[in-house]
Amino acid sequence: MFYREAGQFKSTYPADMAIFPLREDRIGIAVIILAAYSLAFLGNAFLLQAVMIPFLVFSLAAIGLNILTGYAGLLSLGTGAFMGVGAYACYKLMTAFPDVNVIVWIFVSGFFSAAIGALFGLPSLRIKGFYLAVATLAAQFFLQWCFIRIPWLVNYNVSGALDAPLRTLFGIPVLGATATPQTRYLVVLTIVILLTWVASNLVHGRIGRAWIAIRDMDLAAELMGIRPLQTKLLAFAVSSYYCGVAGALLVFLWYGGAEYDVFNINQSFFILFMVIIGGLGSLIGSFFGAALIFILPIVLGIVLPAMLSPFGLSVGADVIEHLRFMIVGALIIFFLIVEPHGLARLWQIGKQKLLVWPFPY
Amino acid sequence: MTTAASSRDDTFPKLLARNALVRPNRTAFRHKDFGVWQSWTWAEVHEVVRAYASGLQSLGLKRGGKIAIIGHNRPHLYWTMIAAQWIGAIPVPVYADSVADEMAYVLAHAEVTHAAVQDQEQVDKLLSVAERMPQLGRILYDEDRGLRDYDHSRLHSIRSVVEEGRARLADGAEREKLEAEKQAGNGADLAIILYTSGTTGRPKGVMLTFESVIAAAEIGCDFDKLDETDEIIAYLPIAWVGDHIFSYAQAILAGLCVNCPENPETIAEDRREIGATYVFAPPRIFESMLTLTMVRMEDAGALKRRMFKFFIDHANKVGERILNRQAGVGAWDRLLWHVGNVLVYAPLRNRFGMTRVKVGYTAGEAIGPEIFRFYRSIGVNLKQLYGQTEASVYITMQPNGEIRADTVGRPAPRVEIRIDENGEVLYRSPGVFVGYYKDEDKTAETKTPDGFVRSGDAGFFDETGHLKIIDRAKDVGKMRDGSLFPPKYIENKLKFYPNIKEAVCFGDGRDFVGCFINIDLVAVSNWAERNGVTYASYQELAGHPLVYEMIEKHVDEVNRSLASEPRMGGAQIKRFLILHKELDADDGELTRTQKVRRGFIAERYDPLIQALYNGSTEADISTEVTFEDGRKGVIAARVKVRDMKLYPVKQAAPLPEAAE
Amino acid sequence: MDILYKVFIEPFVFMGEAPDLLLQTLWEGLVSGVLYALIALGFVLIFKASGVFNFAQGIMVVFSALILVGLYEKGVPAFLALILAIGAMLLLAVAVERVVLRPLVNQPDIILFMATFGLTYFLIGLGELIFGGNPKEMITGPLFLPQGTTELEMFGGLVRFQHLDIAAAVIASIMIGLLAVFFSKTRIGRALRAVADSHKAALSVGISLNQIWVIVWFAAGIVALVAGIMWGARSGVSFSLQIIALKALPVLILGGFTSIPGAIIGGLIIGVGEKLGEFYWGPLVGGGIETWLAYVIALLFLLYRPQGLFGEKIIERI
Amino acid sequence: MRAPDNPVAAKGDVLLAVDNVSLGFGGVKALSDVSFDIRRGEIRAIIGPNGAGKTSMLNCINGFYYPTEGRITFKGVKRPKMRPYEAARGGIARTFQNVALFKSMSTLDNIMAGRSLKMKSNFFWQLFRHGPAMKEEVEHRRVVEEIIDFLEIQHIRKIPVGRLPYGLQKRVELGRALAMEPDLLLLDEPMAGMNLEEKEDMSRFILEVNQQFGTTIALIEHDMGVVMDLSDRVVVLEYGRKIADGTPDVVKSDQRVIDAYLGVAH
Repeated sequence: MFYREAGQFKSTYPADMAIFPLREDRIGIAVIILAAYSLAFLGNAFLLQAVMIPFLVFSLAAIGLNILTGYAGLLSLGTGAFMGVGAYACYKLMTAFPDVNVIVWIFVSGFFSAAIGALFGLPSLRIKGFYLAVATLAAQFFLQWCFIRIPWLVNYNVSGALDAPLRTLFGIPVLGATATPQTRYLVVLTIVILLTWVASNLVHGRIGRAWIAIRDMDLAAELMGIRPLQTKLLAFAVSSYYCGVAGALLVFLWYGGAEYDVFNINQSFFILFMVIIGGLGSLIGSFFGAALIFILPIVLGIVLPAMLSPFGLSVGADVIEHLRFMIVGALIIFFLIVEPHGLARLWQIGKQKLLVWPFPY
Repeated sequence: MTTAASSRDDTFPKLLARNALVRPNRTAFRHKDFGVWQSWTWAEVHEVVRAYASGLQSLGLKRGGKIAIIGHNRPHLYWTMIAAQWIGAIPVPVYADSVADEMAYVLAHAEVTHAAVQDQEQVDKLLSVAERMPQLGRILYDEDRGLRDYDHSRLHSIRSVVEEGRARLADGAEREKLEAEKQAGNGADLAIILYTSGTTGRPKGVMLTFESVIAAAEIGCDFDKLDETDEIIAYLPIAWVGDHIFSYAQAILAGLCVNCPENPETIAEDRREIGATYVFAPPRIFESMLTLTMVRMEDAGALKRRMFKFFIDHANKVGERILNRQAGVGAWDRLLWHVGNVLVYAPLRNRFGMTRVKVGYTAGEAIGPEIFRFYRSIGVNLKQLYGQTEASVYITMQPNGEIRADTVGRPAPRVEIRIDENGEVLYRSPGVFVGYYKDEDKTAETKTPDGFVRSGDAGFFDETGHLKIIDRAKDVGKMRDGSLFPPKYIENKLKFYPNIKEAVCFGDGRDFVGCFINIDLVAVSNWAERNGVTYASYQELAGHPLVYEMIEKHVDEVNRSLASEPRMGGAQIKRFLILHKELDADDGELTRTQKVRRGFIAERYDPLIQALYNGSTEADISTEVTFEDGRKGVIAARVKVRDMKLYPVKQAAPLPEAAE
Repeated sequence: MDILYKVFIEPFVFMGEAPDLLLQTLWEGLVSGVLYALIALGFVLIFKASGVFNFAQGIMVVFSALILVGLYEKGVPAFLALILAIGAMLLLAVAVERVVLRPLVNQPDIILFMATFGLTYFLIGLGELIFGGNPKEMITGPLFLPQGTTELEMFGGLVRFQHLDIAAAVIASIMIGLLAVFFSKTRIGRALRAVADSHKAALSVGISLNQIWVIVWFAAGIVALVAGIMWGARSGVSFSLQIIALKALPVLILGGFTSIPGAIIGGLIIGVGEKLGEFYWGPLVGGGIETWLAYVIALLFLLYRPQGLFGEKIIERI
Repeated sequence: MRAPDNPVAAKGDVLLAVDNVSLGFGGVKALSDVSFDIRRGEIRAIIGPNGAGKTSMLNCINGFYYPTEGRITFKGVKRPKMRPYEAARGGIARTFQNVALFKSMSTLDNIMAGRSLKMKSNFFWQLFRHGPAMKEEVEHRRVVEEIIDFLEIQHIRKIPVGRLPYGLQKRVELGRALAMEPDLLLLDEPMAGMNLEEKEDMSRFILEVNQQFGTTIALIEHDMGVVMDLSDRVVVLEYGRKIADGTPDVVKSDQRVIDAYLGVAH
């Protein structure tokens, strides 16, 4: 309906291969980014701290997993652990070299999880599907065990937990107790936008095609000269990089400190839900999935008591918690039935509808 | 106005040189090739064409020589025209889909010595009939695909010819010589020979001078204020005069940009991508777009369908008046139209690729009034025009604010029209042709001594001074009482009803008009379903009393409209019947292009004709038919005849003689 | 050198020096292996018959045990509670078939897999909502599960055999035997095997696919209940059992997703390997390796034999 | 599209030789003692009844299977055991009996994926999709567009191949194989399931590929008319053994072939 693609012709290949070839889409993206930045100044601390920051962090992790599972077709249940590697690496780096800006270390910490991810990706050459998923569980449990058992990782901190020391960017605290939600939000937002742009570049280029080729028809891909091991390992590495950065952001810019337990297997499942519900093989879907899976329980936490209280039902926090589990579980099934390709597909259909409006197809 | 050619720029090569000077960096041509729109600026085109002209010279093309141009709309084929004109040669575009035999006739008749063609397919065609065209020497081709292993002693790729020309032009003297060649041309020279695909007989070569083509182009450009910011998509045959005027003459004159689609299968998409500002399409394209729209909307959800219907109905009510900037549209209606514009009209225009359309034309055949109105009501400035090859297109046009579905408009600027006693339209304008190539007799037949051209069409001016074309002049018969009988005119009126697929009228030399009607199975069966009419076969449906009733209403409306028109009232339909079978090309009742063969039908269904005119209420008929698998069989039926009420004829208005 | 000695020599020396401890470890490994095998069997049943990788199998173990214990705590007699728990499993099977499987038929495997995730969450929420989140004690006496310990003097030491473990091993073995008989001797069992090969074949036996799904999910539910009782009796009924249930995954990998003997042998290997690893090598790295050792064993094994112990060799065709 | 490194050398120069190749799966013998050669620039057909081992033969040639006995010599070098992608790097491309396209990708991306071998820009630039990465992308897009033009599939350029009719999918698959600019092109039943018109188009494309680019082609096809028209030489397999080898005319009149194949199937 809003599209006026008539007259938007392309006379060069770069223009034709642009990620958003239509003007309307470019405007839309610009508006969304602008709105996201202005939220830093309009939204209150609760919104930024409890909703937006975690939403962005999870989106980033979901993009990471989506690269692996959605684009390259490799199922992983070790996301939580790869996030943990990033967080621990970041902690070690910034405490060992406190003079280097923490933003640098956040980006660098991703490389550590990329390396670990690639290592655990090695079996993917020989094993596929659910077998591979179980293999990644090995990574999950082994790494989690490392987080507990290697006190060096937390600088022999007696509590065994990670904490966020005070770190500044341009003199403004971005880490530690004095960093405002607003600052942290802006940092997270910028990092997420940047990395999303990079991910979109990757998946739209030679590498993305190789991933999708391996996913869609691995034998044919190999017979066309795409090297399966390299391609899959690269997917593991890139995916883990994103998860690692997300892990670092999660601990230091959201929680402000955490124990090993945040990187447990439930975190892995949580991210996997986001990817599936959001849509496999779609970057925008990762955001949708994160929004739904993360924000939904928050909303339910607010809505459920309000809904139940008029009936005089006992609404202890635990009951709410249990109901939330049930509803999230049921919704996952519901979404899978209604749209197995995820929210991204709905979004795509919606966009297509607008494009061909008023025609139905 | 920039479009007016100065006295010096009286040929296209000169105009091209002017464009290269005045607007060197504006895009002149685009061609979707290899996935993107390759573009050339006027300066680039000028450079290529100049080199090409020189290359053509080196291949022996001389002043006065002829070069055939065969293929779809490709920049290089258009450039061949200018390059040839540059050195005083005459381009002869030929329909790309003609069979080798037709091509051989045209090329031999035009005595072409060179041919520039699109691809291997055309090369093969030419080579297959080479012995019939002894003068044809060189063949140039645009796409080298598949031609690698051909004997290249007389084959050249256009690009290599351009290269050759470039090499020659490195020499300053050669450049000057070529410049002199360009200057040697003048407006009175023959610019082009366009062969009309005559419905009968061999094609005739219409000779047009630069003066006439440029004059015609000016008429169009000035009328719709075209300029260099306009975009046109060139997809109609380059051998057709319309394309030559719109995509060639006007493009060069106004400096607008010509866009060539990728291939015939991608036209719809390419049209949308470009979003042309100046479009031309025959009625069938508008018709099929509308049909597709309606069919697709059938599949839309109920709510959307209702909304669509509501706004389309609203547009029907006020859209045209809003487009025409007429007064008398209420504020509420206006607001509603603008809401509809956001929800329906603008998106629709976008899907049609008409978002940026400044003016669109349809011509060639009559367009259904409701189709025409539909496009105008959703805000597409669609107009009709009446033109002919012999006039370099323009005879009548519709000025803004006077656009109606049922007329072809007023005489175009600088065109004089008169109508002779048989109703035939004659015209005179600066755009008229010199004559038919090598056919003095035909020329004399068509052109009157005082310079008027017989259009071959019958028509009349209505009370507002707009011309209405009713039929080919030779097809317009006279009834026994002397009143005109224009069969196609009546048939078209009938066929505008979706329920009527074909109509065949009789009346020449008879007392009254009788008519066979073919129902449209899709539309009528749809109607039957909605109205609970059950039927087992086409035959049963066609003979159903309710169907007769419905068709009777349509015929009655046609009669009423005929009665209200000058000189048409005598041709009201007195009796009609609905045929029990569909007219079919396989049975020889239609031509392969789906035109009715009136004579054949009259013979074949003689018993029915008898019944129409002897007053009986029904008649038996059995006809041999060919089934789809080729088997033959006989179907028999009893067909009913209906009598119609005739309306009193309105007094004919005095004919306005040659307006302007 | 020292580390090599500690890894490759010392544990074996220790084994030789104290065979009683070795036997004790082996026995404990065997028992948990049997229980792993039982949980894995649940997976295999469902995967074989419907191609669904049922992630909820673990939670079904907890959920069924919770119902049993929860009902008992509310005063329902033990055996009635047992029957009701079985009934609940049947209900669950029917519900899953109607609400989850039927609408998702013909979807890619990963979608069905994810749906069982949803099911997991739903069951966790439901279980906790009804019975609360606190760990519970499994009823043993009223179900005639033996208590106590027999200590046998062997190899110069005492080896302890808990009666409950013996019972667990016996019951699990009986259960496995029953399933084997069910699969090979009964009409439904044969249909189930047929469905694994071809859905059409199953239809020709005269059982609809939907019925088969209900049956396998019910069977898997009963297997889960038995596993829940046994495991619950050993370490209490709580949702942390779910993690233990995940151990069935490496078992599956070892045994192959579709092989019943594979599940049994895989279970034993994992169970024993894990206990031996923890006891003899665990201290070298600070202990706690039980959480991941099974997966690593499975992973290393997979690299050698990607189709599992009993899986058929995959010949890739194009 | 550029011609491969060795354009039409005289037909007769052996590009690939199969010597006494046998292939077995467990107890089943798919091929036994098959020998033939493929010469540069020719169109070589491999025919035979169902289960004759034709596809197995192709699979051996492009490294998907390794012969249990015998050897395959490609470009004068004995083929070691190799991964299929190495065979691809060596200049062998193929299409598949049951179209093996990347379903979710567009026609354009599928053929672009066929250029993977030739794309070298480094990871760093890929991150930004600018500079050398974009330059390379454009360069290869140009080649791919030539293939699209060649195969006359402009109108489906941006449509996901999963939505295309079968005949067009086959054409896209040919395009993807061509994108590799192979020395040897293996076509596994390129015309299976096509109507007459599609078959004619496909035959034309195969011939043009062979003539324009000098690509050597080995094809499996069931339509005898097509095989006889297209190929320079034909090898006939039955139950994994070679029963005839020669020009179409020779093969057509071979009694064993008539008995084994033509007589039964047609």
